[in-house]
This record gives sequence, C-alpha cells and structure tokens, in this order.
Amino acid sequence: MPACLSPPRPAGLALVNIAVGEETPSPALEAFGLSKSFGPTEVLSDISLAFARGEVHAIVGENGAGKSTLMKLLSGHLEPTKGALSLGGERIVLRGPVDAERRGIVLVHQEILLAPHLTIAQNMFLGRELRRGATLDDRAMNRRAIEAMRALGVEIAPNIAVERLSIAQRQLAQIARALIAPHEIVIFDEPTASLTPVETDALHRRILEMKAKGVAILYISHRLNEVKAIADRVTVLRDGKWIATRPASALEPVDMARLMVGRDLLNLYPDRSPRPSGTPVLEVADFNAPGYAAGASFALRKGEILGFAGLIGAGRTELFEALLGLRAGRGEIKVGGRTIRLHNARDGMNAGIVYLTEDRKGKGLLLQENLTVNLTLAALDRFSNGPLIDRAREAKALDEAIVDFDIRLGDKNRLAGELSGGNQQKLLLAKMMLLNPQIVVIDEPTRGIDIGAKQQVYRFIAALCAQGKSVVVISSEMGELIGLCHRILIMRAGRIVGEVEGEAMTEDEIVVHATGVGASAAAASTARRA
Amino acid sequence: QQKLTIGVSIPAADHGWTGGVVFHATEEAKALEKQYPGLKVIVKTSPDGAAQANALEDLTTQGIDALVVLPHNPDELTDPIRKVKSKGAFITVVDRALRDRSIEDLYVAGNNPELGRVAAAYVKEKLGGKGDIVVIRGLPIPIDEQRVNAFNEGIKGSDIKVIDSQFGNWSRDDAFKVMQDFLTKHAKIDAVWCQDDDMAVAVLEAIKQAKRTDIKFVVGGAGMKDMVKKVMDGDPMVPVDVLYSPSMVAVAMDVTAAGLVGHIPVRGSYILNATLVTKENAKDFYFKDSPF
Amino acid sequence: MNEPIQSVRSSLWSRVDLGAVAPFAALAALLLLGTLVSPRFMSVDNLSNVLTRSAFIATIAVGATFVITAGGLDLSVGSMAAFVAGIMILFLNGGLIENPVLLIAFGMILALFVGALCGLANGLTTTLGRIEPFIVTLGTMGIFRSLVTWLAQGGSIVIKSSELRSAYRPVYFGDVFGAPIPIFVILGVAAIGAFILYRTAYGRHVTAVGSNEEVARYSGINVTRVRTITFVLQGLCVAIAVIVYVPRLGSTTSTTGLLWELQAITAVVIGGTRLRGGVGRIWGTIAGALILEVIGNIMVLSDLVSEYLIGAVQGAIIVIAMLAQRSLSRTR
Amino acid sequence: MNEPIQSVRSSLWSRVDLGAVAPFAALAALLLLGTLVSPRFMSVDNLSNVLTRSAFIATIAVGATFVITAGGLDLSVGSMAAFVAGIMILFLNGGLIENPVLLIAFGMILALFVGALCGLANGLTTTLGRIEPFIVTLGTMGIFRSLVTWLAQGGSIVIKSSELRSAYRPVYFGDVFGAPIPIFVILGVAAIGAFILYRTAYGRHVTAVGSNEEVARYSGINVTRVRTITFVLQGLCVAIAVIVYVPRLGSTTSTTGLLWELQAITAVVIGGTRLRGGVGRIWGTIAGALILEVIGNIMVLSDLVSEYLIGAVQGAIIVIAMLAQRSLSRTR
Ligand SMILES: Nc1ncnc2c1ncn2[C@@H]1O[C@H](COP(=O)(O)OP(=O)(O)OP(=O)(O)O)[C@@H](O)[C@H]1O
Ligand SMILES: Nc1ncnc2c1ncn2[C@@H]1O[C@H](COP(=O)(O)OP(=O)(O)OP(=O)(O)O)[C@@H](O)[C@H]1O
Ligand SMILES: [Mg+2]
Ligand SMILES: [Mg+2]
Repeated sequence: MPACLSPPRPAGLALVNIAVGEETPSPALEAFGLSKSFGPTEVLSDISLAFARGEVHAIVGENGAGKSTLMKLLSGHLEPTKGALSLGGERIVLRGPVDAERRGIVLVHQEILLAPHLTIAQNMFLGRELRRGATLDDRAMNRRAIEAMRALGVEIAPNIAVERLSIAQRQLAQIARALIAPHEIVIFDEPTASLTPVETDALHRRILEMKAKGVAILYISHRLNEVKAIADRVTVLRDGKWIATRPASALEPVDMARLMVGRDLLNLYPDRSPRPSGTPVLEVADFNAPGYAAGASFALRKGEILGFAGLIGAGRTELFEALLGLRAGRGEIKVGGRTIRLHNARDGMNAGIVYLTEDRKGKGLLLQENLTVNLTLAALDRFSNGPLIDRAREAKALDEAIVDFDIRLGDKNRLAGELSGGNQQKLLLAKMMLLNPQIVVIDEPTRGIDIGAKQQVYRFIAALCAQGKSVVVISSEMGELIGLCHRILIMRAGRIVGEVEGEAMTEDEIVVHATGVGASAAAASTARRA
Repeated sequence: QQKLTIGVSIPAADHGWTGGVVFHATEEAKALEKQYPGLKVIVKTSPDGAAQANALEDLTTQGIDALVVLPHNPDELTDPIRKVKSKGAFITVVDRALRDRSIEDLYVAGNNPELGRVAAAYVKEKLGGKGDIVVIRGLPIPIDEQRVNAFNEGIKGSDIKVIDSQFGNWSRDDAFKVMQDFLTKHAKIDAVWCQDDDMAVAVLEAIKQAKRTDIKFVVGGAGMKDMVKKVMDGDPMVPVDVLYSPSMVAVAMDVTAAGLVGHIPVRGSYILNATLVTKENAKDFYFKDSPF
Repeated sequence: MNEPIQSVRSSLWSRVDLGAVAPFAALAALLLLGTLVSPRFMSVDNLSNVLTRSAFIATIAVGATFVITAGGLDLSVGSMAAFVAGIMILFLNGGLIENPVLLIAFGMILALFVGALCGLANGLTTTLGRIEPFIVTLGTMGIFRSLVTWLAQGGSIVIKSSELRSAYRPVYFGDVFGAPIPIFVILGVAAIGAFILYRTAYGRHVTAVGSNEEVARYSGINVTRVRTITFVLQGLCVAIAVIVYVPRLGSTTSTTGLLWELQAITAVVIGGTRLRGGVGRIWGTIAGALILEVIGNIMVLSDLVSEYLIGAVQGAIIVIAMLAQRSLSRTR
Repeated sequence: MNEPIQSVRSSLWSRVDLGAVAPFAALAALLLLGTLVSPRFMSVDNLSNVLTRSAFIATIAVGATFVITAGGLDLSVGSMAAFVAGIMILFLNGGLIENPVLLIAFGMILALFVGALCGLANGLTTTLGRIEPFIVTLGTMGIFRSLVTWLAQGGSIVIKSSELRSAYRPVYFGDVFGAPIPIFVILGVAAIGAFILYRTAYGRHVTAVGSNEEVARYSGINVTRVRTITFVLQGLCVAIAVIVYVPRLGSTTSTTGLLWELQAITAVVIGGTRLRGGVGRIWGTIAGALILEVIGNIMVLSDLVSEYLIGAVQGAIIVIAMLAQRSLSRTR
C-alpha cells in the first residue's frame, strides 16, 4: 500500500509501471512525466499514466487537484511544460484540439463550450459540417443530432438555439457533440455534474457500449459511487501529483475519498436535525412561471431543509428564478406571513431570500474580475462608507471567506475564471452568504465540487438550519437530497407531483414521482431509446 | 389662375454659409408665394451629394415646373440635374456651374475664382507686394480648389509667400486649432487668408489669445454680418471682407419666379461680383436680421 | 417529458419568425405612412427611384452584415467607396483600352480587386494585429479619405470621356423588363449573401465566430481567416456599390460616401442583426436599407416638417421603428 | 506552496500595470516624435495649447468611459454638445439676470441640467426601450443636431453682449498659477471620474454590468438604473465640456461638435477601455485624448506631409500606436 502512494519514477520511454495485478491491456494513450505550470505555479507535476482500449479509467481528486488540466494536456487544449505523450505506441505532439480530434482523442469539457446563438445541431457539427455539394446539409445534421441526443436518452428539437437550453441540456448537447466525431479515446470531464440519475444511467450505458467497441474512456467525476460503478481503474490525484492507480474493484468510495483528501472522511452528511414544525417562513401558493412551471404551492418552515428533485427540464430552476423575480412569473408569495412581490434579485435580498444560480459561469461570477470584486458584488453596501468602498474591509472579507469556505487558490489576486470549478462554486456560496439571508435557495449546490468540499457545503447548510435559517436545495444528485433534507418535493414537467419525507425518502420513490412511471419502467424506456 | 411649382434644392445647413443659404431660400420662398398667388415653392435641403441626387428625383416625382439648385458638387450632380431637365423643368443653377453648361437655363453665381483673386489683390496691395502669409482652406472640394488656385495665381509675381496652408474644413473649431499651431510654428506671419468668415472668427480668437502683434490683418470671405460689422467699425484686424453672399440663392429664386410666372425672358448668366467690402461700402452689405 | 419540449419548440418558432419579420413590418408601416402623406408616394416611378437609390447602402450593408455577424465592425466603408471609385475613374480616364465596353468591364474588375484589397488590409490589421476593428477601420477611414483627396488634389475625379459616360450610364439608369438594373444588383448581392451566410460552412463559421470565438477556435475554425474574409467580402460589396454608383454621378470627391458607414451599420442593426455578433440577417439588412431610404423619401415628399428639423424627424422615426420592432418581438 | 503564490502575484501585477501604462507609453513616444519633428513642439505655449484644447474631448471621453464600460455607446455626444451650447448661449442672450457673473453661473447650471436631461433621454430609451444604444444615440444625434440648426436658423448662435463675453472668456483663456483653467477642468473631471469608477459601489456596478449583465442582475444590481446613470454622467460631462467650450469662440454653429463622438470613442479605446464593456480606464482615456490632440498638433507643426495626406498619416499613427500598445502588453 505505501508503495502505491508514492508516485512512479519517471520511466522515460520504458513501460510505465502500473500497480495493477492483472494483465495490462495494450495502452492506447500514454503520458510520460507530464507537468504543467501557469506562470511560475506548477499545477501538475510529473504525471505518468497509461490508458487502455476498452477500459474506463476514472480520475478523481479534490477541486483544483489538476484533473481538468491533465485532460486538457491529453487532448491538445494545453501544451505541457514538461513531458510527452504517445498514442498507440508512437510519440506524438498535439498541435491543438483539432489535431487531437483528428487522432481520435475527444474531450467533453467540464465547462460548457457551445456557441450560444447557434442551434444544437449547428453546434454539434461546428467545424465539421455535413455538406451536399457546396451547401450545408442541415436536414442530415438535424437528423443526426436527434439521433445523437436520443442515444443519450434525450428527446429535444435540434433547432433550438443553445442560449435557450438549460445547463443540463447544454451538458448533454456537449456530450453528444463530442461523440459524433470519430473517436478512439474519449475524455469526459465531469459529464454528469448537472445530470439526474436517469440521464446519468443513459450516459453510462452509452459509455459501456463504447467500451465494448474498444474505445479508451477517461472519466472524471466527483460522484464516487458513480466512479465505483462505471470505472475499471481509478487514478487519484492530489495537489497536482499522482497518488495512486488501482482497479476499481479494489477501491470503495470511502477509500477513494481518503486517498483524495489524504485523511479519513467520516460521515459525508451531517446529522439531521429533527424536522422543524414551527411556522412557515415562506409560503407559495399557485405560482406559475409561464412556459416552465405551473400551479406550484409549498411551504418552507423555519430551520427546514427542503429538497427539490426532478429530471432535467422539470422546471425547478425556472420556478425559483420566477419566484425570486428573475424571470416572469405570478402567484402568491408570503414571507413570514406577509404577502410580498419580488421584481428583481434585490427585492428578494431585502426580504431575506437569496438564490444561488446553477449557472455559475453565466450568471454567478464575473470571470474576468478578481475574487474580491466577485465576493462583495451583491453586498457592496455593507462594504461602503457612504459612497466609498472600504477596500480594507473587503480584503478582510475575502480572507475570511477563503477560510470559512475552504477556497483553494494559488493566489488571492487570481481572476475568478482561473479558479477550478469547485472553488468557483465555493466563491459563489461565500458571495451570497455575505447577504446574511434568512432563506437560501441553492440550485445544484455541489455541482462539480469534490467530496471534501461537499462535506463542507453540507455542514454549512446544516449550520444555517441550526441558526434558524431555512434552505431550499435543488439538486440532481438524489443522494445528497436524501442525506441532507428534511423533506423532498418532486417536480415533473413544471408541476410539483410528489412529496416524500422520512423513511420514504429513497431513490426509487423519488424516481417514480419524477418520471411518472415505476423506476424499472423508466430505466427500461431509456434503454429502449438508447 | 394657373398652378406652378418651383423646387429648390440646396445643401443642408452644415456650416455658416450654407446656413445663410437655407435662411435666404426659406425666407424667399415665403415671399414669393405671397407675391405670386398660385405659385408653390418647395425648398429641400440635403446633407450630401448622393442625398441631393435623391432629393432631385423626389422633387421631380412631386412635379415641378422649375428647379433652383445649388449643387453640393456640380460634377456629381450634372447627370441627376440633366434628368430633371429631361422632364421639362426650367433649370436654374446657383453658385456652382455644372460640367455640361447646356443643361442650365439660368445661372446665378458668386464668383469663386474672383473671390480668390480679389483677396489676393488686396493682400498684395496692403502688404506692399512683400510678406509671409498663411492660408486656411475650406474642405477639399472643387470650390475651395478654385478659390485657392485663383488666389495663388493672384499673388504670383509678387514677393508674397504662402508659408503654410492647411484645411480648416470651414469649421470654427478646426480653424482655431490650425491657427494656434501656425502661430506656434511661424515666428512671423504678416497676414492670414482664410476665405470664409466662420473661420476668420476663430483665427482672430487664436491671434488674440497668443497676443501676437506681427499679424497685420485677416481676410475672410462670404460677408457674414459680424465680420461686415467689424469692417464697418474699422477693426484694424479686419479691414475688408470679400463678398460671397448666400443671398444669391434668393436672387436666383426671384429671377426664376419672374421668368416662370411673368414670362419674362430670364435665360443667361448672372454673376454676382465678389465685391470687396470696405469701411466705406460696408453698410450696404450689413443685414442685421440675417442669421449669417 | 415530451409536452414541454414541444411547447418550447412551437413558441420558439413563432418567436424566431417574428424577429425576422419585424423589419419588414416596420417597412410596411412606413410604406403606409408614405401613402397617407403623399399621393405620389406609391407611384411606380417613385418606388423604383427609392429602390434604385437604396442600392448603394443595401449592397454595402450586406457586406457589413458579414463583418458584424462575425463580431467585427467596419467604419471605413464610406471612404473606401470614394477611394475605389477614384481609382476606377482614373483607370477609365487612362483609356488603356479602346473599346469602351471592354474598358468599363476592366474598370469593374479593377474596382472589385481594389475593394477586396482594401478589405483585406482592414481584415489583416484587425485579426493579425489584434486591434479593435473600431480603431483599425477608423484609421483606414482617414487613410482612404485622404488618399481620395490627394488623388483629386482637393477637387473631384470625373469621367472625362462623354462617350464612356454614356456607355456606362445604363448600369445605373437602365432597366430590364421595366425594373431598374440596381434592383437586380441588390437582389443578386442579397441572394448570394444569404446563400453564403445560411447555406455554406463558411457562413456557419462566421456566425459561430461572432457568437463565441473560443468555441469556434476549439471547433477547429480558423478564426483569423473567417474574420479576415468577412472584411474582404465587405470590400467586394463596397466595390459592387461603387460600380453602380459611378455611372450615377460620374465622379467622386473627397466627400463621396461620407457617413455611409453609419447608414450601413444602421441598416444592418435595424434589420435584426446583432451588433455584438452571432446573429446575422441578410434580408433584414435589405429591409433596413429600404427603411432608411423610404424615411428620407417621405421627408422630401411631404411638406410637414421644417427644413431644419428633418434630421430630428428622421432620427425619431428610426428610434420609433426600433421600438415598434422590439415590442412586436417581445409579445412573442 | 507559498513561493509560487508570491511570484504569480508579481507577474499578474506587472501585466495589469503594463496594460494601464501602455497609452502613456504611446503618448510619451509621440511627445518624443514631436520634439524631433519641430523645435517649437516642446515649448510651454504649444504644450499648453494642446492640453487646453484637448479639454473638450477629454472631458466628454471621461463620460464615454462610463457608458462604454457599462457596455453602452453614445454617438450623440457631439451634437449634444452643440445643442447644450446653443441653449446656454440663448439663455445668456436672454439676459434675465443683470449681474454677468451670476448670469454665467446660472447659464452653467442650466447647461449641466440640459446635458443631464439629454443623457437621461438617451439612457431611458436604450434601457427601458431595450434598443441598441448605437441606434438610439444615432437617432438622438440627428435630433440634437437638427434642433441646433433650427435654433440657429441655419446660422450660428453667438453671445451678443461683449461685456458678457469678456466676463466669460477667462474660463477658457484664463490661467491659475500659470496653467490654463481647462487643464484643471480635465484633471478635476478625470479625478472625480476615477473616484466614482474605482472607489464607489456605483463604479463597481458599472464594471459588473458591462462585464456580464446577467451576473449583475442575479447579484441584485439594478442594471437599468446603472446603465441609465452612465448616460446621465455622459450628459453631464458633455455639459462641462460645453461650459469650457462656449467662452472660446463665444458661439455655436450647426457644425460644432461634428465627429466629436468618434474622437471621444477613439480616445476611450486607445486608453485601454474595452469597447465591449467590463474594463474601464479613466486615466487611460485622458492619455488617449491627449494622443489624438498631439498627433494633430505634430501634423500641423511639421512640414513632412502634404495637407491632402494629413488624414492618412493621422489614421496610420493611431493604428500604429495601438499596434505598439498591443505588442507591449502582450510581452507582459
Ligand atoms: N488558466 C489558468 N491560469 C492559472 N491557473 C490555472 C489556470 N487553469 C487552472 N489553473 C489552476 O490550476 C489548478 C488545477 O485546476 P484544474 O481545473 O485542473 O482542477 P480540477 O482538478 O479540474 O478541479 P475541479 O474539480 O474543481 O474541476 C487550480 O489551482 C487552478 O486554479
Ligand atoms: N432559456 C430557455 N429558453 C427556453 N426554454 C428553456 C430555457 N431554459 C430552459 N428551458 C426549458 O425549460 C424547461 C425547464 O428547464 P430546466 O431544464 O432548467 O429545468 P430544471 O428542473 O431546473 O432542470 P435542471 O436544473 O436539472 O436542468 C425545459 O423544458 C427546458 O427545455
Ligand atoms: Mg476540473
Ligand atoms: Mg436547473
């Protein structure tokens, strides 16, 4: 065991040692001593790994461990500072992502990279359009886009502009886009971060099909159960260094977590406080978000954690955006028994409700600004003396946020866009908590954040409740809803269709409500479509 | 009573002089309509040559019996005006002669080359045939070229030297800057010719600011009322002005109307002199109510 | 899960259509206004005049649609037009070729060549030099304008031979089946533009580059080339406009094409193209150019407004047209 | 992990600094060029002339920095200046107040009020009407310009009383401790502008709105209000420019302020502000305005270039300055 924890010696051209007992399949892609520095900061050091055909190789690690960076090196999006690659036994130098794609290496980015004004089909075939003579063959592209999406278990019109899609739909479109290219090595960087179990299942089935065809698959996820289920081998990174590579069969999620964070992680979810029975702080009656959600009625009690479950497109995000005045909606909202109207985010903040968006890049953070600016943006009046911003107080707030939320960064003057995904999420949390809200609506609170950070976020949510605040958690990860919430409402096609509580909070029960059919039937129907 | 229509197409008021043109044209239109019942006068302004060609087409569409046109650029507008003529309208060209002179029935103009010549003659005489002067030009279009060429022709043979020349675009602000820089650049300037009173205002201001005494006088042009007033009051910096009155458009309209309604034979050329306005005759050219 | 998708799709369709239809609706409203204001407005002569003269701006604006869709901007088109026209006329005056028709044909080819070259210069400076297209084309605007002034030595450049002039005249004044030739030019340029933008891979790439440059780059699109070519297309469109323009006025001066850039951009934006790139509408642009021309025409035909205030009314109408368009597309 | 932190910070700092320093470097290079080209260039008189007359564009451009940083654009500033000046002079000519100093003071207040109002009109039309600022301000540009022409009846609007003129003259021509008053105006406006943009919550919001409107909205920022106020600030800056402008020539005409909008935007962009919003640099803008004025000054002082080609050289210098700046900030 201790031998495995130390990184392998850089072996030059020699066959890289991997501590796997069984016979090693012939490597499709190999990395030799890869290092990457941004400026003087080395974020990845001396990584040597081999990826085999017909194998799902998972990479796990904390936020900022360097997973995405490694994947970008393997797919030509970044050039390594040191080290080399070989493909099918031959040394290669990747000259950009296009070159990599030509060699059969495709990357599904962690971040959504689609042109917002183009349609799904147009994005999928961007740069490799199908033509008939000189003209584009849009009919064929649309058809194949539908097929590609269907293979992932989604039905969606291919001629909708991407800017009109939800994050999850964009994620699926992006996966489909990668998979229509001819591929031998497919890298998934957190493909399921915004997917619900049903879509995740469909994706996994698709991955198994590819695996059967001899494709090498690299898979990054913070959902360790998922990793356990799908991966053949698991590599763990920490602080840019290789920690271990083991067969998945020999590694339980707990072990992965321990290797990732370097210590034992006990109890992912905090102890649940007893279900509060006090007066409701938020009552919503017959609320509509035209086009997305209708007839929503529910109440949130003081100190309660209320979950919202549902499939992609169920309308959870839109319901709450409308409630908070961020998009059109109507219906009755009572806060603390008083009927109020919220016209914009500020109204909500003044009433003590904040909403943390699921789209942290598009709606949550100013990627081109530094951390301080982002942190204090929503609560700037608390950092001002008259009109003047108190920079010293801002700096202090940043220091506190970095500690409180365990934001891992190389340097405080970094731009928000340079943080790893999980750390961006923590920054967004910190930003909204500065408003000291009574009611917090968190949309996908742990999207893309590592298990250690998740534990922190859960603790944080529990602590909010303990202080008598109330939290709504919208999540596609049922495990976390079940582990965290007092009560879960389930939405389907824009309506609240079910409520589970206590013992009834099981994945099966939720899926039944969310799909409208029995769990097995739902799985079967996705299977048929795929 | 027969219905007759005169169309008047002139440049938009983009600087002082054209502003004067627009003023005189609109005033004259009212006067003519009062004077001749049944006569309709339509005045249209255009910001540039292409727009003026459009306006001519539109006037033709409306049906006009005579056209009074002060073309932005006569070279450009020759064909469009020819087209109006081919519909049978009486054509009066003002100020800027067309390339094909057979198109016009009546030509009323100030005299651009004459403006340059008169100014040159005055400068030559006043400086005693010797001195360094600077020239501030208008916009790079043919009128400016004619004036400057004639001016240069006029000072030929004397010891008067044009030590610098720049475009001031017939704009006060640009002329101010150019003059400031001239004053920095040249230690001694005897006189300034800037061919336009709008620019002359700015030139005087720049000289005043620099507190320079070497400049003996400034010759502008066009007959702006403030400048004529200065001449009248004997301002030593503005001893003269060279007339190039925007009221020529009114003259043209008047004659055209007389020809059209009164059937007086008016064909031919009417050239208004580029009269030198001096202290003596200034009061004849001072129109208190004109905006220009 | 099927119902919401369906409903999104149908509402999407109706919305897209309205957005594209809006400029035409505005145009129709203006036509109505014109009819009310002047009985002569709806005459064939007047309408054909308006259509014919919109040819310059419409043609240039088609090029601008490409540049803007790709996230660029070209302020130099007006002075480029003057410059190309100057070169063309000087060539015609050179009289290297006896046959006037052949001479004119070569003159046209030269114009296209010079236009493309000017566009290329703009394009390469912005893309390779990585300078804001606003600044680059503001610079070249000054450069082209100065070059014309210099070529004309402050005066104007005129086609000297009257034989040549009359041989060339029909390109603007002539008609085919009763419709003026410039109308065919507009239709031709727009049709080709629409074909390129909507039906070819290049057009798709133009939109992608304007929508998200980084995504385009990751998709293997040569962003530099795509952007540069939009400027070349713009140059070609300017040249085509010049080819139609020269026979109309037979000359060019340093004031030719002044403010055409603003008109072209306005036509593009009124037509529904996104000023920040990513959405381009060729036919909307044509409608936009017509709207501008019709407004001017109505102003001249009507006697409602004092001469001094025409600019104000035109400005107000443009803003109102956009407002109407917005409210139209917002009601879905 | 401490050492890398330090070094990253220092490289970041140097990058930021170079970006901000670049326009000043370009300005310095131009000053050097000027010194080489003409011995008189570096004279106190000349430099103070250049500084003084850059006051208008610099002041207006400070306002434009706000508008552009928030993701807007204002094309109407030039004609707004003419309009505000017209109103102000008409008020002064009205002579409602005996005391000339008091009259002028009230005239200034009126100018500020009218400027703010014009800006408000621009702002509300773009934000509430949700129309591209490009189109709105193109419209109001025509409207203001027309109104001036109408007020002046095509001519010029002149301060009639010579007593008033001489009372007002010092505001442009006067000096304090040997430095012309307009220089203090530039410094004052820039300092206030920089204070607002960098040190106040409102300034932070302006940047946020221009950087990503959605993020700003989700952060509870009233995007409409922030944007509208940038236009009002722009109007106030225009009014301040007018207050300095009017005493210079004591008049306004329909050509006053022509093309100032392009100059102001150019100054802003040269100064390092991002044309698409999100990054604003007030001091860079001032450097940009000076660069423009210095280029013009060098052109006239030197005898290198034919008067016909001055525009070309100016255009080229601007592009080259930007190129130099880019390569400077790319090498970090
Ligand atoms: N362009 C960049 N410039 C500077 N630093 C960067 C850049 N991109 C990434 N980093 C830094 O490199 C480190 C690794 O980032 P990376 O995105 O690879 O993490 P990750 O393991 O994918 O994390 P997550 O799980 O949060 O996605 C982080 O500290 C991040 O801040
Ligand atoms: N910008 C948009 N324009 C039009 N329709 C949209 C847009 N965004 C989402 N939709 C549609 O709205 C519905 C609900 O959106 P969404 O998928 O965000 O719901 P959700 O329950 O929040 O799901 P999740 O957050 O898990 O993705 C879907 O039918 C989707 O197609
Ligand atoms: Mg990552
Ligand atoms: Mg959602």
